[in-house]
Amino acid sequence: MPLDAPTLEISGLDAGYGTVPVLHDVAITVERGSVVTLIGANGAGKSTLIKVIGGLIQSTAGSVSFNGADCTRSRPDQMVRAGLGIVPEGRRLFGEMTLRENLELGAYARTDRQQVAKDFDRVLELFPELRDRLSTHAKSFSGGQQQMVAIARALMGAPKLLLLDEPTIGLAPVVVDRVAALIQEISEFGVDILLIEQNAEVALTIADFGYVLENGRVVMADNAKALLVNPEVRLAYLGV
Amino acid sequence: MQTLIQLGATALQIGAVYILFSLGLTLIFGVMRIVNFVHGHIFAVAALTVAYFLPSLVEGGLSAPIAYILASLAGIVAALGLGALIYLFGFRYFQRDLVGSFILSIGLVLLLDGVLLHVFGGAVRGVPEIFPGRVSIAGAQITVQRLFLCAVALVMAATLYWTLSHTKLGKALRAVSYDHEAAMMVGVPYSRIAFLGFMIASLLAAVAGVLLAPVTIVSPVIGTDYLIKGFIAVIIGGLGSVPGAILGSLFVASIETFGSYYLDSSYATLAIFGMVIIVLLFWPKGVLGRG
Amino acid sequence: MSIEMQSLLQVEAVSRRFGGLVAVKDLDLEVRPGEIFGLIGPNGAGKSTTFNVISGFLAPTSGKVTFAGKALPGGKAGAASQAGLVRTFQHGSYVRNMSVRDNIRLGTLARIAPGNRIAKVREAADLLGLTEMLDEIAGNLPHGLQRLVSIAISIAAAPKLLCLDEPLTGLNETEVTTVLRVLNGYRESDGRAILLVEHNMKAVMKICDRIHVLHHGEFLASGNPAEIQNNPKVIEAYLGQANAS
Amino acid sequence: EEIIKLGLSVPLSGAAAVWGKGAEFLCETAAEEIRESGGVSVDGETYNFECLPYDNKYNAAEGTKVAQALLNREGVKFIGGSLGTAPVQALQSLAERQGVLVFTVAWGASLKGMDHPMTFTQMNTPGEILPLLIGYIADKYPEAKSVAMLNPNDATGQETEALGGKVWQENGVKVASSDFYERGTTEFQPIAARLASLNPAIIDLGATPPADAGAIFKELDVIGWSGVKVVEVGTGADGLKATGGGAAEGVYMGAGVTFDGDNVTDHQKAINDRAKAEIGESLNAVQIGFYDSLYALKAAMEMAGSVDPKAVAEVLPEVTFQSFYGQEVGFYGEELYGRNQQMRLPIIVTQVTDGVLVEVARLTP
Amino acid sequence: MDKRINPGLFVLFAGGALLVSLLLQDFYLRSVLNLMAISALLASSLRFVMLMGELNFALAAFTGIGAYCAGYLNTALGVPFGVAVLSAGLVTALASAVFGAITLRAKGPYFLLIGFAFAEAVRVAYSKFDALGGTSGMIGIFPARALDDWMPFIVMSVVVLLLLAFYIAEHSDFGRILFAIRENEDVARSVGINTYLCKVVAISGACFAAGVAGGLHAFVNSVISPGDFSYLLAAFALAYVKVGGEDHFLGPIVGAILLVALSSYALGLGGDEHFLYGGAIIVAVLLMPKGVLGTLGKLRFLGNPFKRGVDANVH
Ligand SMILES: Nc1ncnc2c1ncn2[C@@H]1O[C@H](COP(=O)(O)OP(=O)(O)OP(=O)(O)O)[C@@H](O)[C@H]1O
Ligand SMILES: Nc1ncnc2c1ncn2[C@@H]1O[C@H](COP(=O)(O)OP(=O)(O)OP(=O)(O)O)[C@@H](O)[C@H]1O
Ligand SMILES: CC(C)C[C@H](N)C(=O)O
Ligand SMILES: [Mg+2]
Ligand SMILES: [Mg+2]
Repeated sequence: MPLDAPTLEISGLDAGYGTVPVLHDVAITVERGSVVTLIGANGAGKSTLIKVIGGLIQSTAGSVSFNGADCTRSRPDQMVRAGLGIVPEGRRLFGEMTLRENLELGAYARTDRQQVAKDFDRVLELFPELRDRLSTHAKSFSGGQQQMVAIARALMGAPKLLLLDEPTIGLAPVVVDRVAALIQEISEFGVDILLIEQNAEVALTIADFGYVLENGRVVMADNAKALLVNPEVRLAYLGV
Repeated sequence: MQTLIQLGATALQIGAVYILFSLGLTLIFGVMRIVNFVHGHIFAVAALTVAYFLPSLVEGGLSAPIAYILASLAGIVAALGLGALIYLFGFRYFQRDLVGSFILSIGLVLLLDGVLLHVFGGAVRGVPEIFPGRVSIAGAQITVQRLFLCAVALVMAATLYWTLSHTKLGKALRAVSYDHEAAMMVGVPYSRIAFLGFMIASLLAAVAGVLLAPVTIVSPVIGTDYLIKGFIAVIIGGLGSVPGAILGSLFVASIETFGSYYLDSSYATLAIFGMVIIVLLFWPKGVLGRG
Repeated sequence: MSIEMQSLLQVEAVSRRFGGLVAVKDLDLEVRPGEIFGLIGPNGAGKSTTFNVISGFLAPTSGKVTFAGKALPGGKAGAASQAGLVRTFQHGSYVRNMSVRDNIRLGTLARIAPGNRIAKVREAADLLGLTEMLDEIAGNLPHGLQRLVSIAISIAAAPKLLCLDEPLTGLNETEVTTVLRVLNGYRESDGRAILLVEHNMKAVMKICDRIHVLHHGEFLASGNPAEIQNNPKVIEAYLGQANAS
Repeated sequence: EEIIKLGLSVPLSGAAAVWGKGAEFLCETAAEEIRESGGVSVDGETYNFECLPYDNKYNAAEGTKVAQALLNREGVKFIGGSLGTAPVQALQSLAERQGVLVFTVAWGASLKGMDHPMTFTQMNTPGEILPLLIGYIADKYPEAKSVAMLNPNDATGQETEALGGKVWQENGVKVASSDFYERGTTEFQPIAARLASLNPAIIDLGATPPADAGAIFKELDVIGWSGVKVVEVGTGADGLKATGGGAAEGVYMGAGVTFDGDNVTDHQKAINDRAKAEIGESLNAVQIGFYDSLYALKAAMEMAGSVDPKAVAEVLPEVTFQSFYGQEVGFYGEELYGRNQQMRLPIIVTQVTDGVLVEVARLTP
Repeated sequence: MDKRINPGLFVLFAGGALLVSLLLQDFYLRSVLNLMAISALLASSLRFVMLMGELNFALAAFTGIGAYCAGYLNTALGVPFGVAVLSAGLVTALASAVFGAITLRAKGPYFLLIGFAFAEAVRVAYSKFDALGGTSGMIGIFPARALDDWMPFIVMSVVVLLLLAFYIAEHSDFGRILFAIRENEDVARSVGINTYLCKVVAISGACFAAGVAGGLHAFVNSVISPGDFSYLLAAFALAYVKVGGEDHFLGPIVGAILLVALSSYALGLGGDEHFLYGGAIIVAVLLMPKGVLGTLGKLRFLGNPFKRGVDANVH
């Protein structure tokens, strides 16, 4: 793997649902060691982009390369094996399986058993409210607890790149803070992150770099700090 | 008292047969959310193949057990081949589509009815007892053949249960059944796992077929009765649950046994159907069913 | 306003357990006509469970729920909603493969006379800014708009008490503002009240008249927004230092 | 030459498919023989038969479709044979309105009698078989004084049971129990247990199909019951042996046909061998009816000098013809059914002896 | 509101069908036409329950109950055709309401398989009643002589009328409720709709039609037997729905016409009929997952209530 290649590089991407196009000529790069955020109004196509990267939707044009390897046509499980982790929109837990099983499945593609066991303990430290509930079925958890499980499950895969689609949805304010801190922390440990957040303020504060998506097109790309003070961005997404 | 023991033993033996059959049904439903009416035909192909090859192998000079093992292998291969075929060209496109897969399976049932009749003829085929002799357990007479069948059923049920609940494969199979996209998002190769699940279920049907060939009436329509009883067993127990399949099978077998003895076989059949409705009144998802 | 209408919804000593877990314990609360009542608390505090119990989707293990002066039978969803208590769900509180129009119309079917339904659908859609999208399939809309559809469905039922479970998640600032405006407008007519569960503190503090905080299924605090925001127990358990005012 | 289409309404799929296949085979065999021997000559014209087998799936709805297709689409005037009470009733109801002649092996009481002048029965039915068969067994085993009966829960089983019970009693044998079971049953242990529980001297499986009967005798054997085994209208030993193995030994049957004994002709043997290759089973009385009906028709057409079904039906009770069984036979049944509409076929009592079916008595009514 | 079938078109179809039923003289074709009409009604009944997401395999049982009811009334009590068929519908509706009230707590595969079991049980039960002719079935169910020549027209009229009722129900608020129940029952309950009651009403409505279809079947065939009402009856009805296209009101009708025509043709093939029929079903569902109508597709004027395809091209 070419060491200098960016973790994720997308160019000229078109995608949609059936005959309805959603994304047009999207180009995005996640550099090594960075947290990148994607902001945009409802329906801009953020989740669609995540689905394309994850391989759940096929693009109609353009390319996606992951760690320097082309993976435009890869299936989700192949992407995960290559080091992708996904916290999808809507959580997508295995409702009839226990918390423990959900977390174990998160590590499905891994073979390093000992490290998996350690990671298991670590994610439970992150979300201590889950600790005593290992044999509870995922569907019995409260909305916010399920969101925590989704994040924890993705972390169990020890990804190199983590796609987070609105990870703080439904979380209590204290937990939102915790997740924000977590993102920064794991980023320091070498996990690259592509983050979608409705709360643009939080997102841009955590991120190094940001893209603004409008109607399926990238209309702005800049340092997160710069975007945070950009008047257009402030008006459209920060409500000030 | 003696009668009760004998009837109890009978119920267990018949229950074992239904268990063998319903394990596959419950697995396919568990993994793919498919109500698979073709299961009976996969079973029938295995049994028919055994009955087809066994006589000529024995005539060829092989001893009965060896001939049986060879014929059984042929039966399992044939059944698995059929399973693979109908999965790859059919069910693959209908996962988690209850109605679509169901109608596909009905189409396959009709088609295979015709095919089996042509290939094997409608006549009943005889399969000699492979393990002759009988034993008496607590005063109940049981043939060795049936005892063997019970043992295999037990082992298979236990293995399947353990596989589903304790192995990585088992977890992947279940994950795929709940949300195949999510399963892929954690790295489960969905299409391979689903195929594997279907093949395991076909294997269960095939094993049931070769084991039952020596104790039942081998003809192309053999699958239907087992299919109906098997489905009743799994709905009573709860679709997708291995313990449920066992429970349901024993329940059906008991009603059948005691009903036939104390009433009349034809009323016993009615009683079985009646019981399903009553059970579901209290457990709309079967006794051990899940979501 | 008569005496018994002093409280629209009265929850007395309600508990609900799931096996060994007590999700809601001895909860007392009261929602009065015309108010917006906030129910907040950490994840898993028992807010959605409370919703399920008062709307009859779950039977309480013990306790009593009185709505508009009548005791509600536990575990019967029909009784509460027909009496005018309509709730939304935390997730997917709409019909995916149906047009927005038909979704909203669904809300009118039990409580609105046939002749008034079309007008009612229009009204709800207008309120939430969905008029343009009436013919879209709800499931194809972006997440934020789907939330608005859920709210429109429940508003179209013209409930006396509107119970919203996290209606603002996934909405952007503009949409949040719209919804808050709609909710404010709604409670101002006819003594209708709103029971709101939400983690968006900015919004909760802005719109609620009174707030009740749950923690591990139990009462933690109650009061007006300012009191809650400065309550150290609430800050500790829920708001976090950073969000304290 | 002219072709006379003979409709066949028989099961060609499902559990009873072998019967239908054999019926088709024998109809074609007879048609071919007749063609080779110069056909049917009526009024200087030569006619030949063509068999049109249609699958009635053993139920009335399909029987109706078949009847419609045969009578109204194919324009068939003669039904060469039909099988299954329910579909035959459907066929008969349409055929009678259109003046079509019907041969059938079905033996529902409702199908026979004065009301059905165009219907003829091409096989022995319980009315013929049971008095002779049961009488024979009662004579042979005078000490056997109780019988337990079992029949499939369908028209055939119900008819057999009704008459069987009566005839056993008339012969001084007490009917200890009489049950029904659903066709398609695969597990016979409980049934066997119940039959054996009364410890009867005789177990009579009535109209139980041979394969089921074999399975039941096998389970009876395991339990340890031994006594006289009867399958009143049992039609063949193959199925019996396939499922019963050694337990089939000694079973008496009333509608079985053996092709092993001395008085079997080469002609019969040859046809049976071909049938075995084609359908996998030895021929039985049900199927043989479909051979005999063609010769009966040929004889009647030639006698009437007409191929009009009404005219043929009128002379049919008078004709005699060479049956598959060897004898020259005609029609009788006036005392029992009010008209001579039943083929006078020999009642052959067979028994499984040393693994083969042996004719033990041939009783001609 | 939603797009509807152009009423003119409906009149055209219905009128055409009625005209054909009047003009057709060939006996065989008349019998096929009767069969098509009855099959279309049964398939539409099945589809109506499918609107709320349940597969009603008890359809076979209820058709049988209707047929036996009409048959018994006619042969044993001399009740004339019209009254017998109507009573068949009512009795069946009542029976299905009881059945639905008990079993509709179960869903999806459970409901499907209970229906299956129920159908098989009822089939065994007929054989236990001598008054119903046991397994040989009932014979001699005839309409008055005067009606004989008019049967195809009468059958067609009854079917058209009931189909119209289904159509109106589907496009009413009741239809919306059924659709909501299928997709998200809780939402419907949360706004005060008694979904359980709606389900029971839907199934008894659908089974009223099935009972009438059974009654017509009895009079058209004049002979019925328990074997006529095995689970295969429901399976074939489902095949009509699927082959025609379940998303569309006309789907079951088109499917019934096509498959009944095919099976009438196949009837001449001896036992190989199943080959052709099974093969046709398989090919149809594999190649046309949305049925013939879904594949013909863009028939805009046919309209499509509520649902427009939501196809995400996911793996
Ligand atoms: N399954 C689908 N079928 C058809 N169109 C869809 C589907 N899912 C989403 N869309 C459409 O694609 C567009 C982009 O949706 P997407 O979910 O990617 O937006 P988003 O930016 O993630 O919005 P949000 O912030 O609300 O989550 C929207 O216009 C939406 O209507
Ligand atoms: N069906 C159930 N079985 C077992 N436990 C349950 C069930 N439903 C809820 N719980 C538990 O009850 C507690 C309360 O859940 P509830 O959904 O009411 O929380 P909440 O306050 O709505 O949280 P959130 O803000 O995350 O939505 C949680 O711990 C949850 O795991
Ligand atoms: C030989 C028989 C079992 C056939 C049966 N009599 C019938 O109904 O056609
Ligand atoms: Mg999104
Ligand atoms: Mg909640």
